[in-house]
Amino acid sequence: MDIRVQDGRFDVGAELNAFTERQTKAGAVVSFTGIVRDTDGGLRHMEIEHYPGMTESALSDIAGQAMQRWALTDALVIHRFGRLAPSETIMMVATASAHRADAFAAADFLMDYLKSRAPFWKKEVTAEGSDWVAAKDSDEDALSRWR
Amino acid sequence: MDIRVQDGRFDVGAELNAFTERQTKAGAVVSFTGIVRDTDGGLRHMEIEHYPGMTESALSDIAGQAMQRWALTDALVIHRFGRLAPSETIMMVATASAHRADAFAAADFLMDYLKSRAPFWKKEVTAEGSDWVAAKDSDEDALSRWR
Amino acid sequence: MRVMYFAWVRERIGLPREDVQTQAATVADLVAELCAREERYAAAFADTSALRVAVDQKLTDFDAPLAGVQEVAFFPPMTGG
Amino acid sequence: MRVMYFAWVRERIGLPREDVQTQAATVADLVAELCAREERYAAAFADTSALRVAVDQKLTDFDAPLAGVQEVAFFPPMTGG
Repeated sequence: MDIRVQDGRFDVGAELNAFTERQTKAGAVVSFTGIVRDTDGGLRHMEIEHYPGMTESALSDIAGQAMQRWALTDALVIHRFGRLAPSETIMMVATASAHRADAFAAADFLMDYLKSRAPFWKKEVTAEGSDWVAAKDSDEDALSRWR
Repeated sequence: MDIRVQDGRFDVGAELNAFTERQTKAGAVVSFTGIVRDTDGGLRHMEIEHYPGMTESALSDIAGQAMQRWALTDALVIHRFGRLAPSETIMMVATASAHRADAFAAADFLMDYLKSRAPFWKKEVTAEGSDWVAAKDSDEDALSRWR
Repeated sequence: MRVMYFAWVRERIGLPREDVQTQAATVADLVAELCAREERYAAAFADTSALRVAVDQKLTDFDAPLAGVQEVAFFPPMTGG
Repeated sequence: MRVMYFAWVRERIGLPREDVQTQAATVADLVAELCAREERYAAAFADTSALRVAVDQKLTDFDAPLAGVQEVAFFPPMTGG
Protein backbone atom coordinates (compact mmCIF):
# COMPACT_ATOMS: atom_id res chain seq x y z
CA MET A 1 0.00 0.00 0.00
CA ASP A 2 1.41 3.35 -1.05
CA ILE A 3 -0.32 6.57 0.10
CA ARG A 4 1.09 9.97 -0.82
CA VAL A 5 -0.23 13.47 -0.13
CA GLN A 6 1.87 16.15 -1.80
CA ASP A 7 1.80 19.61 -3.31
CA GLY A 8 4.15 18.75 -6.18
CA ARG A 9 3.12 17.41 -9.56
CA PHE A 10 3.53 13.75 -10.41
CA ASP A 11 3.62 11.71 -13.61
CA VAL A 12 0.58 9.40 -13.71
CA GLY A 13 2.02 7.19 -16.45
CA ALA A 14 5.35 6.75 -14.67
CA GLU A 15 3.58 6.03 -11.35
CA LEU A 16 1.26 3.51 -13.01
CA ASN A 17 4.20 1.74 -14.68
CA ALA A 18 6.18 1.61 -11.42
CA PHE A 19 3.13 0.31 -9.52
CA THR A 20 2.47 -2.34 -12.17
CA GLU A 21 6.10 -3.49 -12.21
CA ARG A 22 5.97 -4.08 -8.44
CA GLN A 23 3.06 -6.55 -8.85
CA THR A 24 4.27 -10.09 -9.43
CA LYS A 25 0.95 -11.84 -8.77
CA ALA A 26 -1.47 -9.46 -10.49
CA GLY A 27 -3.10 -9.97 -13.87
CA ALA A 28 -5.23 -6.83 -13.69
CA VAL A 29 -4.41 -3.24 -12.82
CA VAL A 30 -7.03 -0.46 -12.76
CA SER A 31 -6.20 3.23 -12.44
CA PHE A 32 -8.24 6.36 -11.97
CA THR A 33 -6.93 9.86 -12.69
CA GLY A 34 -8.69 13.03 -11.55
CA ILE A 35 -7.99 16.15 -13.63
CA VAL A 36 -8.78 19.84 -12.99
CA ARG A 37 -11.67 20.51 -15.35
CA ASP A 38 -12.54 23.98 -16.54
CA THR A 39 -16.29 23.49 -16.84
CA ASP A 40 -17.26 27.02 -17.90
CA GLY A 41 -14.03 28.22 -19.49
CA GLY A 42 -13.41 30.77 -16.73
CA LEU A 43 -11.32 28.79 -14.25
CA ARG A 44 -7.97 30.39 -13.38
CA HIS A 45 -6.88 27.77 -10.94
CA MET A 46 -8.03 25.46 -8.20
CA GLU A 47 -6.87 25.56 -4.59
CA ILE A 48 -6.98 22.32 -2.64
CA GLU A 49 -6.87 22.52 1.15
CA HIS A 50 -6.41 19.46 3.31
CA TYR A 51 -6.02 18.41 6.95
CA PRO A 52 -2.41 17.25 7.36
CA GLY A 53 -2.22 14.15 9.51
CA MET A 54 -5.85 13.22 9.21
CA THR A 55 -5.59 13.11 5.39
CA GLU A 56 -2.91 10.44 5.44
CA SER A 57 -4.68 8.36 8.11
CA ALA A 58 -8.07 8.63 6.33
CA LEU A 59 -6.53 7.55 3.01
CA SER A 60 -4.66 4.66 4.67
CA ASP A 61 -7.85 3.56 6.38
CA ILE A 62 -9.85 3.64 3.10
CA ALA A 63 -7.11 1.79 1.20
CA GLY A 64 -6.84 -0.75 4.04
CA GLN A 65 -10.58 -1.40 3.83
CA ALA A 66 -10.24 -1.98 0.07
CA MET A 67 -7.35 -4.41 0.62
CA GLN A 68 -9.45 -6.39 3.14
CA ARG A 69 -12.59 -6.40 1.08
CA TRP A 70 -11.14 -7.48 -2.27
CA ALA A 71 -8.29 -9.79 -3.25
CA LEU A 72 -5.83 -7.01 -4.07
CA THR A 73 -2.10 -7.44 -4.33
CA ASP A 74 -1.61 -3.69 -3.79
CA ALA A 75 -3.20 -0.24 -3.84
CA LEU A 76 -1.79 3.22 -4.59
CA VAL A 77 -3.25 6.64 -3.77
CA ILE A 78 -1.56 9.94 -4.66
CA HIS A 79 -3.45 13.20 -3.94
CA ARG A 80 -2.17 16.72 -4.41
CA PHE A 81 -2.99 19.86 -2.44
CA GLY A 82 -2.26 23.55 -3.05
CA ARG A 83 -2.70 25.44 -6.31
CA LEU A 84 -3.51 23.50 -9.51
CA ALA A 85 -4.02 24.89 -13.01
CA PRO A 86 -6.72 23.61 -15.43
CA SER A 87 -5.80 20.22 -16.95
CA GLU A 88 -3.33 19.42 -14.17
CA THR A 89 -3.68 16.06 -12.44
CA ILE A 90 -5.29 16.28 -8.99
CA MET A 91 -4.95 12.71 -7.89
CA MET A 92 -4.74 9.06 -8.91
CA VAL A 93 -5.57 5.68 -7.47
CA ALA A 94 -4.42 2.30 -8.74
CA THR A 95 -5.41 -1.20 -7.69
CA ALA A 96 -3.89 -4.56 -8.65
CA SER A 97 -5.44 -8.00 -8.43
CA ALA A 98 -5.34 -11.46 -9.96
CA HIS A 99 -8.82 -10.76 -11.37
CA ARG A 100 -10.28 -7.74 -13.11
CA ALA A 101 -13.56 -7.64 -11.15
CA ASP A 102 -11.68 -7.09 -7.87
CA ALA A 103 -9.39 -4.43 -9.33
CA PHE A 104 -12.37 -2.51 -10.80
CA ALA A 105 -14.57 -2.73 -7.70
CA ALA A 106 -11.75 -1.70 -5.36
CA ALA A 107 -10.75 1.34 -7.46
CA ASP A 108 -14.39 2.42 -7.70
CA PHE A 109 -14.79 1.99 -3.91
CA LEU A 110 -11.56 3.90 -3.19
CA MET A 111 -12.76 6.83 -5.30
CA ASP A 112 -16.21 6.94 -3.69
CA TYR A 113 -14.79 6.92 -0.17
CA LEU A 114 -11.89 9.24 -0.91
CA LYS A 115 -14.33 11.73 -2.44
CA SER A 116 -16.53 12.01 0.66
CA ARG A 117 -14.37 10.80 3.55
CA ALA A 118 -10.85 12.12 3.00
CA PRO A 119 -10.39 15.69 4.31
CA PHE A 120 -9.79 17.64 1.10
CA TRP A 121 -11.65 20.79 0.05
CA LYS A 122 -11.56 22.35 -3.40
CA LYS A 123 -11.89 26.04 -4.16
CA GLU A 124 -12.31 27.33 -7.70
CA VAL A 125 -10.74 30.69 -8.54
CA THR A 126 -12.17 32.56 -11.56
CA ALA A 127 -11.97 36.16 -12.81
CA GLU A 128 -15.13 36.86 -10.79
CA GLY A 129 -13.76 35.61 -7.50
CA SER A 130 -13.49 32.30 -5.72
CA ASP A 131 -15.92 29.65 -4.51
CA TRP A 132 -15.64 26.51 -2.46
CA VAL A 133 -16.85 23.50 -4.45
CA ALA A 134 -20.02 22.16 -2.82
CA ALA A 135 -20.22 18.47 -2.00
CA LYS A 136 -22.78 16.66 -4.16
CA ASP A 137 -25.58 14.58 -2.68
CA SER A 138 -24.81 12.04 -5.40
CA ASP A 139 -21.30 11.57 -3.95
CA GLU A 140 -22.70 10.86 -0.49
CA ASP A 141 -25.35 8.57 -2.02
CA ALA A 142 -22.65 6.64 -3.91
CA LEU A 143 -21.35 5.29 -0.58
CA SER A 144 -24.55 3.30 -0.07
CA ARG A 145 -23.41 1.02 -2.92
CA TRP A 146 -20.74 -0.43 -0.63
CA ARG A 147 -22.73 -1.21 2.52
CA MET B 1 -11.66 6.53 -30.36
CA ASP B 2 -8.33 4.81 -30.79
CA ILE B 3 -8.21 1.03 -31.44
CA ARG B 4 -4.92 -0.77 -31.99
CA VAL B 5 -4.16 -4.46 -32.49
CA GLN B 6 -0.43 -5.14 -32.64
CA ASP B 7 2.26 -7.72 -31.94
CA GLY B 8 4.76 -5.20 -30.57
CA ARG B 9 5.07 -4.12 -26.96
CA PHE B 10 3.70 -0.78 -25.82
CA ASP B 11 4.27 1.48 -22.82
CA VAL B 12 1.03 1.65 -20.78
CA GLY B 13 2.13 4.73 -18.83
CA ALA B 14 3.13 6.66 -21.95
CA GLU B 15 -0.12 5.65 -23.70
CA LEU B 16 -2.21 6.67 -20.69
CA ASN B 17 -0.44 10.05 -20.48
CA ALA B 18 -0.87 10.71 -24.21
CA PHE B 19 -4.56 9.71 -24.04
CA THR B 20 -5.14 11.94 -20.99
CA GLU B 21 -3.41 14.93 -22.61
CA ARG B 22 -5.74 14.67 -25.61
CA GLN B 23 -8.83 15.08 -23.35
CA THR B 24 -9.73 18.74 -22.85
CA LYS B 25 -13.21 18.15 -21.40
CA ALA B 26 -12.56 15.18 -19.14
CA GLY B 27 -12.17 15.28 -15.36
CA ALA B 28 -11.91 11.51 -14.98
CA VAL B 29 -9.78 8.91 -16.76
CA VAL B 30 -9.96 5.18 -15.96
CA SER B 31 -7.49 2.62 -17.29
CA PHE B 32 -7.30 -1.14 -17.20
CA THR B 33 -4.11 -3.11 -17.87
CA GLY B 34 -4.05 -6.87 -18.46
CA ILE B 35 -0.78 -8.63 -17.64
CA VAL B 36 0.46 -12.16 -18.40
CA ARG B 37 0.15 -13.91 -15.07
CA ASP B 38 2.17 -16.99 -14.22
CA THR B 39 -0.38 -18.68 -11.96
CA ASP B 40 1.50 -21.88 -11.18
CA GLY B 41 5.07 -20.76 -11.72
CA GLY B 42 5.50 -22.96 -14.79
CA LEU B 43 4.50 -20.62 -17.61
CA ARG B 44 7.12 -20.18 -20.32
CA HIS B 45 5.11 -17.88 -22.49
CA MET B 46 1.66 -17.13 -23.80
CA GLU B 47 0.60 -17.20 -27.45
CA ILE B 48 -2.28 -14.97 -28.47
CA GLU B 49 -4.03 -15.76 -31.74
CA HIS B 50 -6.56 -13.39 -33.27
CA TYR B 51 -8.75 -12.96 -36.36
CA PRO B 52 -7.29 -10.07 -38.35
CA GLY B 53 -10.00 -7.82 -39.70
CA MET B 54 -12.74 -9.07 -37.42
CA THR B 55 -10.67 -8.16 -34.34
CA GLU B 56 -10.46 -4.49 -35.29
CA SER B 57 -14.14 -4.27 -36.24
CA ALA B 58 -15.29 -6.08 -33.07
CA LEU B 59 -13.19 -3.77 -30.87
CA SER B 60 -14.45 -0.67 -32.73
CA ASP B 61 -18.01 -1.88 -32.34
CA ILE B 62 -17.59 -2.48 -28.58
CA ALA B 63 -15.88 0.89 -28.06
CA GLY B 64 -18.59 2.60 -30.13
CA GLN B 65 -21.27 1.05 -27.93
CA ALA B 66 -19.46 2.36 -24.83
CA MET B 67 -19.23 5.86 -26.37
CA GLN B 68 -22.98 5.83 -27.05
CA ARG B 69 -23.99 4.42 -23.72
CA TRP B 70 -21.94 6.70 -21.45
CA ALA B 71 -20.89 10.34 -21.69
CA LEU B 72 -17.32 9.63 -22.73
CA THR B 73 -14.98 12.12 -24.35
CA ASP B 74 -12.84 9.27 -25.71
CA ALA B 75 -11.91 5.60 -25.46
CA LEU B 76 -8.67 3.73 -26.15
CA VAL B 77 -8.09 0.00 -26.70
CA ILE B 78 -4.69 -1.57 -27.39
CA HIS B 79 -4.44 -5.38 -27.59
CA ARG B 80 -1.40 -7.43 -28.47
CA PHE B 81 -1.16 -10.76 -30.24
CA GLY B 82 1.70 -13.23 -30.76
CA ARG B 83 4.15 -14.44 -28.12
CA LEU B 84 4.17 -12.78 -24.67
CA ALA B 85 6.41 -13.57 -21.70
CA PRO B 86 5.16 -13.64 -18.07
CA SER B 87 4.64 -10.12 -16.68
CA GLU B 88 4.36 -8.57 -20.14
CA THR B 89 1.37 -6.35 -20.81
CA ILE B 90 -1.32 -8.03 -22.94
CA MET B 91 -3.67 -5.13 -23.41
CA MET B 92 -5.06 -1.91 -22.02
CA VAL B 93 -8.24 0.11 -22.23
CA ALA B 94 -8.75 3.72 -21.15
CA THR B 95 -11.91 5.81 -20.93
CA ALA B 96 -12.32 9.54 -20.30
CA SER B 97 -15.39 11.42 -19.10
CA ALA B 98 -16.47 14.53 -17.25
CA HIS B 99 -17.62 12.25 -14.42
CA ARG B 100 -15.98 9.30 -12.73
CA ALA B 101 -19.05 7.03 -12.72
CA ASP B 102 -19.21 7.07 -16.54
CA ALA B 103 -15.48 6.47 -16.94
CA PHE B 104 -15.58 3.50 -14.51
CA ALA B 105 -18.72 1.89 -15.96
CA ALA B 106 -17.50 2.24 -19.56
CA ALA B 107 -14.07 0.72 -18.82
CA ASP B 108 -15.71 -2.17 -16.95
CA PHE B 109 -18.14 -2.71 -19.86
CA LEU B 110 -15.34 -2.57 -22.45
CA MET B 111 -13.39 -5.23 -20.57
CA ASP B 112 -16.39 -7.54 -20.17
CA TYR B 113 -17.27 -7.36 -23.87
CA LEU B 114 -13.71 -7.46 -25.12
CA LYS B 115 -13.11 -10.58 -23.03
CA SER B 116 -15.96 -12.60 -24.54
CA ARG B 117 -16.73 -10.91 -27.88
CA ALA B 118 -13.41 -9.89 -29.45
CA PRO B 119 -11.76 -12.76 -31.40
CA PHE B 120 -8.64 -13.44 -29.36
CA TRP B 121 -7.54 -16.84 -28.06
CA LYS B 122 -4.84 -17.44 -25.48
CA LYS B 123 -2.58 -20.47 -25.31
CA GLU B 124 -0.32 -21.14 -22.34
CA VAL B 125 3.00 -22.82 -23.02
CA THR B 126 4.68 -24.61 -20.09
CA ALA B 127 7.47 -27.18 -19.78
CA GLU B 128 4.78 -29.89 -19.96
CA GLY B 129 3.27 -28.67 -23.22
CA SER B 130 0.68 -26.16 -24.26
CA ASP B 131 -2.99 -25.60 -23.57
CA TRP B 132 -5.62 -23.26 -24.89
CA VAL B 133 -7.07 -21.17 -22.08
CA ALA B 134 -10.73 -22.13 -21.59
CA ALA B 135 -13.34 -19.40 -21.53
CA LYS B 136 -14.91 -19.01 -18.10
CA ASP B 137 -18.65 -19.17 -17.53
CA SER B 138 -18.18 -16.19 -15.21
CA ASP B 139 -16.94 -14.10 -18.14
CA GLU B 140 -20.01 -14.92 -20.20
CA ASP B 141 -22.23 -14.30 -17.16
CA ALA B 142 -20.60 -10.89 -16.63
CA LEU B 143 -22.22 -9.65 -19.85
CA SER B 144 -25.68 -9.92 -18.29
CA ARG B 145 -24.78 -6.93 -16.09
CA TRP B 146 -25.02 -4.66 -19.13
CA ARG B 147 -28.36 -5.73 -20.61
CA MET C 1 -16.53 -19.37 -49.81
CA ARG C 2 -13.57 -18.87 -47.55
CA VAL C 3 -13.73 -20.97 -44.38
CA MET C 4 -11.41 -20.08 -41.49
CA TYR C 5 -10.45 -21.93 -38.33
CA PHE C 6 -8.88 -20.52 -35.17
CA ALA C 7 -7.24 -21.81 -31.98
CA TRP C 8 -7.86 -25.51 -31.27
CA VAL C 9 -10.35 -25.79 -34.17
CA ARG C 10 -7.49 -24.81 -36.52
CA GLU C 11 -5.17 -27.32 -34.82
CA ARG C 12 -7.67 -30.21 -35.03
CA ILE C 13 -8.54 -29.57 -38.65
CA GLY C 14 -4.90 -28.90 -39.45
CA LEU C 15 -5.23 -25.74 -41.50
CA PRO C 16 -6.07 -22.09 -40.87
CA ARG C 17 -8.28 -21.53 -43.92
CA GLU C 18 -9.56 -23.11 -47.10
CA ASP C 19 -11.82 -22.33 -50.01
CA VAL C 20 -14.95 -24.47 -50.00
CA GLN C 21 -17.38 -24.97 -52.88
CA THR C 22 -20.76 -25.45 -51.25
CA GLN C 23 -24.48 -25.02 -51.76
CA ALA C 24 -25.09 -25.22 -48.00
CA ALA C 25 -28.01 -23.00 -47.01
CA THR C 26 -26.94 -22.44 -43.41
CA VAL C 27 -23.86 -22.66 -41.21
CA ALA C 28 -25.21 -25.91 -39.74
CA ASP C 29 -25.51 -27.39 -43.26
CA LEU C 30 -21.91 -26.39 -43.99
CA VAL C 31 -20.76 -28.04 -40.76
CA ALA C 32 -22.60 -31.24 -41.75
CA GLU C 33 -20.91 -31.20 -45.18
CA LEU C 34 -17.46 -30.71 -43.62
CA CYS C 35 -18.03 -33.46 -41.04
CA ALA C 36 -18.98 -35.89 -43.80
CA ARG C 37 -15.64 -35.23 -45.55
CA GLU C 38 -13.04 -36.44 -43.06
CA GLU C 39 -12.66 -37.57 -39.48
CA ARG C 40 -10.62 -34.48 -38.46
CA TYR C 41 -13.59 -32.25 -39.30
CA ALA C 42 -15.99 -34.51 -37.42
CA ALA C 43 -13.63 -34.34 -34.42
CA ALA C 44 -13.40 -30.56 -34.53
CA PHE C 45 -17.16 -30.11 -34.87
CA ALA C 46 -18.20 -32.92 -32.48
CA ASP C 47 -19.70 -30.47 -29.99
CA THR C 48 -20.85 -27.29 -31.71
CA SER C 49 -22.08 -25.91 -28.35
CA ALA C 50 -18.37 -25.50 -27.54
CA LEU C 51 -17.86 -23.49 -30.75
CA ARG C 52 -18.61 -20.01 -32.00
CA VAL C 53 -19.16 -18.96 -35.60
CA ALA C 54 -18.67 -15.67 -37.43
CA VAL C 55 -20.17 -14.98 -40.85
CA ASP C 56 -18.46 -12.21 -42.81
CA GLN C 57 -16.63 -11.31 -39.58
CA LYS C 58 -19.76 -10.91 -37.45
CA LEU C 59 -20.59 -13.31 -34.61
CA THR C 60 -23.76 -15.25 -35.36
CA ASP C 61 -25.51 -18.60 -34.80
CA PHE C 62 -25.25 -21.97 -36.47
CA ASP C 63 -28.63 -21.45 -38.14
CA ALA C 64 -27.42 -18.30 -39.94
CA PRO C 65 -28.05 -18.37 -43.74
CA LEU C 66 -25.07 -18.48 -46.11
CA ALA C 67 -26.55 -16.84 -49.23
CA GLY C 68 -24.11 -14.23 -50.54
CA VAL C 69 -21.61 -14.90 -47.77
CA GLN C 70 -17.85 -14.57 -48.47
CA GLU C 71 -16.29 -15.81 -45.26
CA VAL C 72 -17.25 -18.16 -42.44
CA ALA C 73 -15.04 -18.67 -39.38
CA PHE C 74 -15.18 -21.32 -36.64
CA PHE C 75 -13.46 -20.99 -33.28
CA PRO C 76 -13.79 -21.72 -29.56
CA PRO C 77 -15.23 -19.09 -27.17
CA MET C 78 -12.93 -16.07 -27.09
CA THR C 79 -10.42 -15.50 -24.32
CA GLY C 80 -9.10 -11.99 -24.88
CA GLY C 81 -8.36 -9.26 -22.36
CA MET D 1 -7.72 21.57 23.42
CA ARG D 2 -6.66 22.44 19.89
CA VAL D 3 -9.60 23.49 17.66
CA MET D 4 -9.07 23.58 13.89
CA TYR D 5 -11.12 25.06 11.06
CA PHE D 6 -10.93 24.26 7.36
CA ALA D 7 -12.24 25.67 4.06
CA TRP D 8 -15.09 28.20 4.46
CA VAL D 9 -15.36 27.51 8.19
CA ARG D 10 -11.77 28.72 8.53
CA GLU D 11 -12.54 31.74 6.35
CA ARG D 12 -15.66 32.74 8.31
CA ILE D 13 -14.01 32.35 11.69
CA GLY D 14 -10.87 34.01 10.38
CA LEU D 15 -8.25 31.64 11.71
CA PRO D 16 -7.06 28.08 10.99
CA ARG D 17 -6.62 26.93 14.58
CA GLU D 18 -6.69 28.05 18.19
CA ASP D 19 -6.22 26.64 21.66
CA VAL D 20 -9.47 26.62 23.62
CA GLN D 21 -9.83 26.14 27.38
CA THR D 22 -13.13 24.35 27.84
CA GLN D 23 -15.04 22.00 30.11
CA ALA D 24 -17.50 21.17 27.28
CA ALA D 25 -18.65 17.56 27.58
CA THR D 26 -19.48 17.08 23.89
CA VAL D 27 -18.73 18.62 20.49
CA ALA D 28 -22.19 20.23 20.53
CA ASP D 29 -21.40 21.85 23.90
CA LEU D 30 -18.13 23.19 22.50
CA VAL D 31 -19.98 24.62 19.47
CA ALA D 32 -22.48 26.35 21.82
CA GLU D 33 -19.58 27.87 23.81
CA LEU D 34 -17.87 29.14 20.66
CA CYS D 35 -21.11 30.57 19.23
CA ALA D 36 -21.67 32.52 22.50
CA ARG D 37 -18.25 34.13 22.13
CA GLU D 38 -18.51 36.15 18.92
CA GLU D 39 -20.74 36.65 15.91
CA ARG D 40 -18.23 35.12 13.45
CA TYR D 41 -18.47 31.80 15.32
CA ALA D 42 -22.26 31.96 15.37
CA ALA D 43 -22.18 32.64 11.59
CA ALA D 44 -19.84 29.73 10.90
CA PHE D 45 -21.84 27.28 13.05
CA ALA D 46 -25.33 28.57 12.07
CA ASP D 47 -26.20 25.29 10.32
CA THR D 48 -24.28 22.36 11.77
CA SER D 49 -26.05 19.99 9.36
CA ALA D 50 -23.81 21.60 6.70
CA LEU D 51 -20.70 20.84 8.77
CA ARG D 52 -18.59 17.82 9.61
CA VAL D 53 -16.50 17.28 12.72
CA ALA D 54 -13.39 15.23 13.43
CA VAL D 55 -12.24 14.42 16.96
CA ASP D 56 -8.56 13.49 17.24
CA GLN D 57 -8.54 13.25 13.42
CA LYS D 58 -11.43 10.78 13.19
CA LEU D 59 -14.77 11.75 11.64
CA THR D 60 -17.52 11.67 14.25
CA ASP D 61 -20.83 13.28 15.25
CA PHE D 62 -21.69 16.44 17.14
CA ASP D 63 -22.74 14.41 20.17
CA ALA D 64 -19.25 12.87 20.51
CA PRO D 65 -17.75 13.23 24.03
CA LEU D 66 -14.65 15.39 24.50
CA ALA D 67 -13.11 13.78 27.61
CA GLY D 68 -9.37 13.27 27.00
CA VAL D 69 -9.54 14.74 23.48
CA GLN D 70 -6.56 16.70 22.10
CA GLU D 71 -7.88 18.05 18.81
CA VAL D 72 -11.30 18.92 17.36
CA ALA D 73 -11.72 20.05 13.73
CA PHE D 74 -14.70 21.61 11.97
CA PHE D 75 -15.14 21.73 8.20
CA PRO D 76 -17.68 21.48 5.37
CA PRO D 77 -18.36 18.14 3.63
CA MET D 78 -15.22 16.98 1.85
CA THR D 79 -14.70 17.43 -1.88
CA GLY D 80 -11.56 15.45 -2.68
CA GLY D 81 -10.85 13.23 -5.64
